[in-house]
Amino acid sequence: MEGLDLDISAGNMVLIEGPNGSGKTTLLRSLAGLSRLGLTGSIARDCDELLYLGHRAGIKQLLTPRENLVWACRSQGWNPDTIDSALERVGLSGRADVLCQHLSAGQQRRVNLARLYLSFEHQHPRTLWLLDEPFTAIDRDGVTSLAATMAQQVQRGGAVVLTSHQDLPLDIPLRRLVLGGAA
Amino acid sequence: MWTWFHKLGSPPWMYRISGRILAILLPLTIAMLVVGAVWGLLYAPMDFKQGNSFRIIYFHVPASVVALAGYYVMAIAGAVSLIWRMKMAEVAMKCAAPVGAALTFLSLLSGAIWGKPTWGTYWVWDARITSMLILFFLYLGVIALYQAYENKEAAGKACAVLSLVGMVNIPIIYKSVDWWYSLHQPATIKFTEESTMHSSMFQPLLLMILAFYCLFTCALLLNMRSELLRRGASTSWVRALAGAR
Amino acid sequence: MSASDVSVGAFLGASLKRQLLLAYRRPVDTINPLLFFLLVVTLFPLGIGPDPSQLAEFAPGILWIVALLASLMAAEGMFRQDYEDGSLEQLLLSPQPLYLASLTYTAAHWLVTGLPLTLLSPLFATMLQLPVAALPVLMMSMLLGTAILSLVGSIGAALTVSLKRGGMLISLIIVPLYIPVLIFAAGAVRFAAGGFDPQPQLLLLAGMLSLAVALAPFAISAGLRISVDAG
Amino acid sequence: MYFDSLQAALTMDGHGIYVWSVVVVSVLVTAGLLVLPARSARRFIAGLGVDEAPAPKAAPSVRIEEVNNAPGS
Repeated sequence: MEGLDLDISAGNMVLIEGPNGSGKTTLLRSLAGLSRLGLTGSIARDCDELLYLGHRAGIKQLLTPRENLVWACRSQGWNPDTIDSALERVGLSGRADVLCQHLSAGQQRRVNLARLYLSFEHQHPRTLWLLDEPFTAIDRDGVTSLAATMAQQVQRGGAVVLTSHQDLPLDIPLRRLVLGGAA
Repeated sequence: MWTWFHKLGSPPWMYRISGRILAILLPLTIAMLVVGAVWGLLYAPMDFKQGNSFRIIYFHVPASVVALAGYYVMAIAGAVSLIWRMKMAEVAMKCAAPVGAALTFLSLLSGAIWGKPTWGTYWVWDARITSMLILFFLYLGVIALYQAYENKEAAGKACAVLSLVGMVNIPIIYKSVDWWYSLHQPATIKFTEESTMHSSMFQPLLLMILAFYCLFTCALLLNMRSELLRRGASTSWVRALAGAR
Repeated sequence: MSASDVSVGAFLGASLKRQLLLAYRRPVDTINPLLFFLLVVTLFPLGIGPDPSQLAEFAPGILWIVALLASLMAAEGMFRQDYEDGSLEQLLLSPQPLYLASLTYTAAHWLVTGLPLTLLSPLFATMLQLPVAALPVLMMSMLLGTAILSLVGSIGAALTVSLKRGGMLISLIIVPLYIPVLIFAAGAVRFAAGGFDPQPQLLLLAGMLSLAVALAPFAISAGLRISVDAG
Repeated sequence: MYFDSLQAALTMDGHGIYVWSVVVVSVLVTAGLLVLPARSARRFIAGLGVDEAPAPKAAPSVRIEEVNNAPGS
């Protein structure tokens, strides 16, 4: 991938599309600052909060959703008071204290997703959400509530960059970034 | 000054400059090695305590000294590549490792051979030789780590960190081995104790040490040139070289 | 303490609690090094012979060599789990200082591996006929030494976590850095067993520990960033 | 010369075998250090001249297609 000049500002919702292997995940990880190798040029990021939801759920199997989210809050410097409502939003309030290893893959992804609602409820305007295929393994009304949350966060001044194969049920301005395959 | 520092980073410039340096330094190094060896082997007087086997120090001591210095060169190049993200420093670090390892190996082998006539066994747990063995492991660690990473840029950074950690530890290792050695072994023949050496024995040793430093530099530059070519295979300046040749 | 200090302290506390909770729920990580220690210690009398005086003479060296190997084994898988499930990425993305987080992770690792070794070392020592007078010094040297081994071990773990066959490589990288600890720690125990004053060695170990606590986290953080980046 | 004959220089009254084996090893290592990289560089350049320029592998191109499906964005 060469010659990419991308400027994402507050209030932007960017959808990255493209066949597998076209570098979507690498781009997201570069924006998050996780991968700098083989990168010529520069990435500047000016936001107060960064949330990156990757393919890997980033949760510990031997901890319960609540314990995972307590640590997630602490790692962002928040105090963990909104965990229950976040779990509520992803429909896991019933299973808050079950070890994640006993949850299904879909439920584990939703634990990861709950971190997005934590960030949303933390109501910090200048946030950058980097979401890698956030809609996979989520049921229909989960998708709509997630899309609505993203829309609200963008209107509030945050920025969202996501990759997805599905089309988004969104009515707000959307910037599409199409990564061509090996053209 | 800053442009010089920046120019140092460009492979074609570095390739040309190293070519000119080598044209002068390489013959000089070989001359010094030959003169120093002949002087030390054939003209220096015999050591009355150890006999002629002492002449091995004309190869063992320079190799040990430069092998240790080589590690510091590698670590500093690594630090420069980490801090200023300079590709050339990473190339220097990567190329310094095998050269340093080879000299450490030479130091170990010559030390072992020296042990036979002096102490009757090939392997002597002498402080200096033991420290050299550990230095050899440090070198191998860096080389192995570099090979283990597929992504060579990550390999360079990881090796820079490892060589810096190694550099901090080397004085600690040397002092602890000295303490360990002095505890178990009353200092009989301290191998590298040059204090009692007569000047006519000592001068060839200085020349050989200088020659080995130049050898290290030449080998490093040659290694870097080959690495620069390999990395720049698809670039224009390398293709021009191929065309011109 | 300003607000951010409170949040850093809370984060470090939460990380320590999380690591210990994980260790509690996966006791095999704690028991393995101890079993390894017991297993290898029993090999020495079988190899050297049961004669107490001979064993006693080698006991300081044996105990410390086995402790070194046990902590090397424990260090290998230190970040592996976090790396594979993606929580290492989240740690790197967190605004909290990675230097302190690495220190906390290593401290938790030491509490799970080094401390149990220290507490059980008198048991292994008596199996090797180490004079009782040397036991307190043994424990003191273990307390200091295993902490250094954990810190240095986690540097190796951080640098090799993204590599598929990191096992052999980590020992090549770390064992040379373990050697000063082995020399002074085993030396301290040998001095104590021989009735000499082991204090200089113990003080040197303490010195090395403070150096390791101060500098190792830099290397650990750099190693983790490189490994996640390369992964 | 310290030794009165070539023969004495070779035997060095008993220690010659050790001294000269170190010399041989040193020569081998020095030669290795200087010759190997130089030769690999020469071979690399020769190799370049023969095969034609390898076609640069097609990097996935980035087409930035700004689709704004709502006014005023």
